[in-house]
Amino acid sequence: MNTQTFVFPIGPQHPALKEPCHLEITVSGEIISDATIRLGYAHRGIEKATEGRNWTQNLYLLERVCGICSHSHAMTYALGVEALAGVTAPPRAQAIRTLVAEMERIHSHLLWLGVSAHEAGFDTLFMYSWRDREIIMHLLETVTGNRVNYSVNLLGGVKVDITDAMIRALHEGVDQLEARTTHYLEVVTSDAAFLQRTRGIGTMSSEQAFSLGVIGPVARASGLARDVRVDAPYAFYDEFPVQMVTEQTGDLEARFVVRLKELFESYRVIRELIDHLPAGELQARMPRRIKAGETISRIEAPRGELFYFIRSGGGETPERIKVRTPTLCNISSVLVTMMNQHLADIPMILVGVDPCFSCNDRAVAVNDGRWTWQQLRQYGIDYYRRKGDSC
Amino acid sequence: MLRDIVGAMFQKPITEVYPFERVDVPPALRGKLLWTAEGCTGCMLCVKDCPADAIHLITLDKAAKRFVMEYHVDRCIYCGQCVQSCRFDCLTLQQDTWELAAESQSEFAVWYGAPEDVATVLGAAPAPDRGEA
Amino acid sequence: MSDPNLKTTPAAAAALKQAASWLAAWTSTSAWPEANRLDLTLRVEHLLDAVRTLAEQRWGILSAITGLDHGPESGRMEVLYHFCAGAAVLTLRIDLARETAVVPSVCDAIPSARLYEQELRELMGVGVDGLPEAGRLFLADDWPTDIHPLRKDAQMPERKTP
Amino acid sequence: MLTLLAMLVFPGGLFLIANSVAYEWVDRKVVARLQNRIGPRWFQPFADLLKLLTKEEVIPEGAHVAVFIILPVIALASALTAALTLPVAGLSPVYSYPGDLIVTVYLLSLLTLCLSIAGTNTNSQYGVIGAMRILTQLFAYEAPFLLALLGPAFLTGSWQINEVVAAHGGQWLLFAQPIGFVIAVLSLMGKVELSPFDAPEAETEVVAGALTEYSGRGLALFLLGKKVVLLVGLLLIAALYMGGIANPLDYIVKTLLLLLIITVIQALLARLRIDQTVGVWWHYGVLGIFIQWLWLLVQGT
Repeated sequence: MNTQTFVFPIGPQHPALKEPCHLEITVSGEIISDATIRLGYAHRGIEKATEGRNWTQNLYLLERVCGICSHSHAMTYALGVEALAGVTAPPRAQAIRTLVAEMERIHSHLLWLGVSAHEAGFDTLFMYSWRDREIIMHLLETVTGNRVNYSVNLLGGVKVDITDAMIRALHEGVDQLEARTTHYLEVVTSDAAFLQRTRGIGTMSSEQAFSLGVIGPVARASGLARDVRVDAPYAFYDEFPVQMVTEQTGDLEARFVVRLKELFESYRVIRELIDHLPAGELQARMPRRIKAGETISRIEAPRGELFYFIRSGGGETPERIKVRTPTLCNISSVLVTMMNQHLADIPMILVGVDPCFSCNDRAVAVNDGRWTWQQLRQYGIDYYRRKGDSC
Repeated sequence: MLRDIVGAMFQKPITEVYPFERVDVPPALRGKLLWTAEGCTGCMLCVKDCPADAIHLITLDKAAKRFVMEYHVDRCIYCGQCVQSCRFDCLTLQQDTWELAAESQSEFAVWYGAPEDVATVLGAAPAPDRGEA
Repeated sequence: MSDPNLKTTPAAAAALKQAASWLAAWTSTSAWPEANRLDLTLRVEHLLDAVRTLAEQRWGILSAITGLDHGPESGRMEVLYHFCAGAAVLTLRIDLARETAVVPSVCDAIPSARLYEQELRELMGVGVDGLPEAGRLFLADDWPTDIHPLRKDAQMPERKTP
Repeated sequence: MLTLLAMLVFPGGLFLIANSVAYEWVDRKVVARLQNRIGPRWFQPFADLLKLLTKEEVIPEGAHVAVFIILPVIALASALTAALTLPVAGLSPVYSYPGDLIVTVYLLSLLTLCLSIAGTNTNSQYGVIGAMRILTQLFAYEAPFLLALLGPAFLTGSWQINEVVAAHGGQWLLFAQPIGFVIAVLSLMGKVELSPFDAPEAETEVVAGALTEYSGRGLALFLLGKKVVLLVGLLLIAALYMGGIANPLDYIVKTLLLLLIITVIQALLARLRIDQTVGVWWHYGVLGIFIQWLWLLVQGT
């Protein structure tokens, strides 16, 4: 292989990326020697937009920060606003929130399994894991009425109730999923061809993981015990505690194993929750104006700790909402673990942290103006002409 | 993986061939919004809380309870907040009406209310896309 | 000094008190706003010392940096450094004048702060001393350099329609 | 006149094209079924091809225009030419001559060379990396492929395909020379870049590899060329290792059987990194073929 280096662009549009980001990777032959990242392609101005909407509307706006962990965002926000207002949602509502959060984790981890199998060119595993993800998607639709953006939360409670028919469906679905997850865990730890692409690739030692400040399953795969569900139980996790799953090796295989083993915890928690669902109200009364104050709300989203800082000035709209998503913590670790790896491993390493760029970028589309097709086309032509001139 | 592959040869494909075969939708599904004038007091809570600016309530005569609701199917995000906000059960997201694609934007504007009231409103405001109620 | 009404766990309270004792020399005021939370207000020149101490003692992780604009009338803004260790959340509050808001970069002590600081600089318009200018991270390349969207008085540029 | 017809329409030319497109459908359908999906309807590959042919062809700036246009034509033409020496559809070869086995193998490799030149010509990083990988992979499988195909010929003392086939008299050589057969099939997969040897066009890394900048007609011809190479390769292996091809039924059954094997391997394995591909070939492939040849030499003497 030659030693000539050149810069290899990945993104903003690239088949390996399901969402836009831009990586510039310097390679010598097939080995990576440098990498930079540019985010912001999915920046929608959400943090700013929250300041112009009332507390209720923001619930739905923030739910749309991310399509996969939508419930996590809405739940973090709802818990935060309830803390500010001094309202506690009734136990049944908290239990249902926790239930949907765990279902969302299953959905997210299975989705990730498929995507990362696809990045490794293992399309059969991709198809199968997504086939089985349909089970949980169906259950989510049964429980909440939607496949994504479930809008389960209300300020002060939840909208949906769990019926006996749903409990039966959940039991059945979770049993199926558990059997399949056992199988996938076996595949990712024993399939020789796949292990060549995961074992010892993108390794992050626990020391590195600490200094890079990674969180969530990535941190746990490197032996760092960080899980908000365990550290600071919220919603119903103090009643139904989860066991933290950690691995020591810190390579891609460990990230597979951690995420899949977490699924078993989710199945267990879901079963316990639906068997011991507390009876009672679904919503506590919320004031329209939230009294002035500041709060921090943290939960464990599928990708790691989700951090909300909410400040109220006492009015109908928030004064400041700061969203720090898990991807922002984890993404910089990609650039470090990528060094001296093969070009072919970039997609796997990148996807290994389960990046979610729309989570990451959030916040600026302000003026509402519709563009016609002709205008868009003309804009594109002009843009590239300008670009061509400057080159 | 071999087990899966061999098994799949004897399995029906999992793909749903919508629209040729339809699967049942769950009872909790939230579809197109329906507004019934009965009971509406014009408190506007639904309009205030709508995160997508999808509904407008046009008051013709508050005392006589004559309202017209302008609903934008394309803006609606089917979150169900308006249904929760309404204290008089005037709003429902219909479980059975969810195939809402249309070929032009004008078809997405839906007017609810007594026919003569809707006619009044439409006559008064011919522009299809009004900024506010 | 902890409020007895707040349900702070003993472990978190101990961790927070420990951190507070390390930073006592630089702290101007402290408050326990919520369960498991401690806010320490510092002067900007002591920020680096405080962050370095926390990093050296490996007290939790820097979870987020929040910029808080109190509006043009008050002329003040705050930068909050949130450290999380288990259930405990320690917030270092830095009070700044709005027009001359500059904080030192904490990247030397905590390398992962780079993205947070870049976000703070781009969206809040708080200068970060010592952070290399490395292009835009979040905003578009043709976004005006003097508009920081998260400031309360930010005027959004007109969308260019061809 | 008849020969010309045979070359252009049946059994060469058009028939080959239609046949290879149909085989692509079989491949896609079977993979889909193995993955518990429905898969495309029968006309989908034809529709894809027609659509591509009607699309605008964009020539990137900085590329050599003539080379850019001519390469796909050469690739497809060489693949079609390779079929002339083979018993397509169970009929006797259109044009057979001593040493045609070697010529056929090299005509099949022309596609690979065209691809790599096309990749470097387009000035795109993806294309260049793709081309580099194609060539690296070529060096990995080409020698074992040639040796695996020469195995059956070696014992007969002739390098003319139909003589070799006739000399074995319908004997299934894949039982006598299993290693050679396996290596021939795997190298064919490497040649047409099928998973797990699809590193040169791994979409999650290098988009479409050498073909990234190709569109419209050029892309259609290249893709068609790959399909034809796959078909010709299947035919060649079936003729040499599976007891020759005597009639149309033989042709269909034997090539489809081979295609099925390839499809299952494709569905079963994750993509190998390019260094792993090379490693696998030089560790196991070359070693295997040497053992096979050693055995042949012992048998021959």
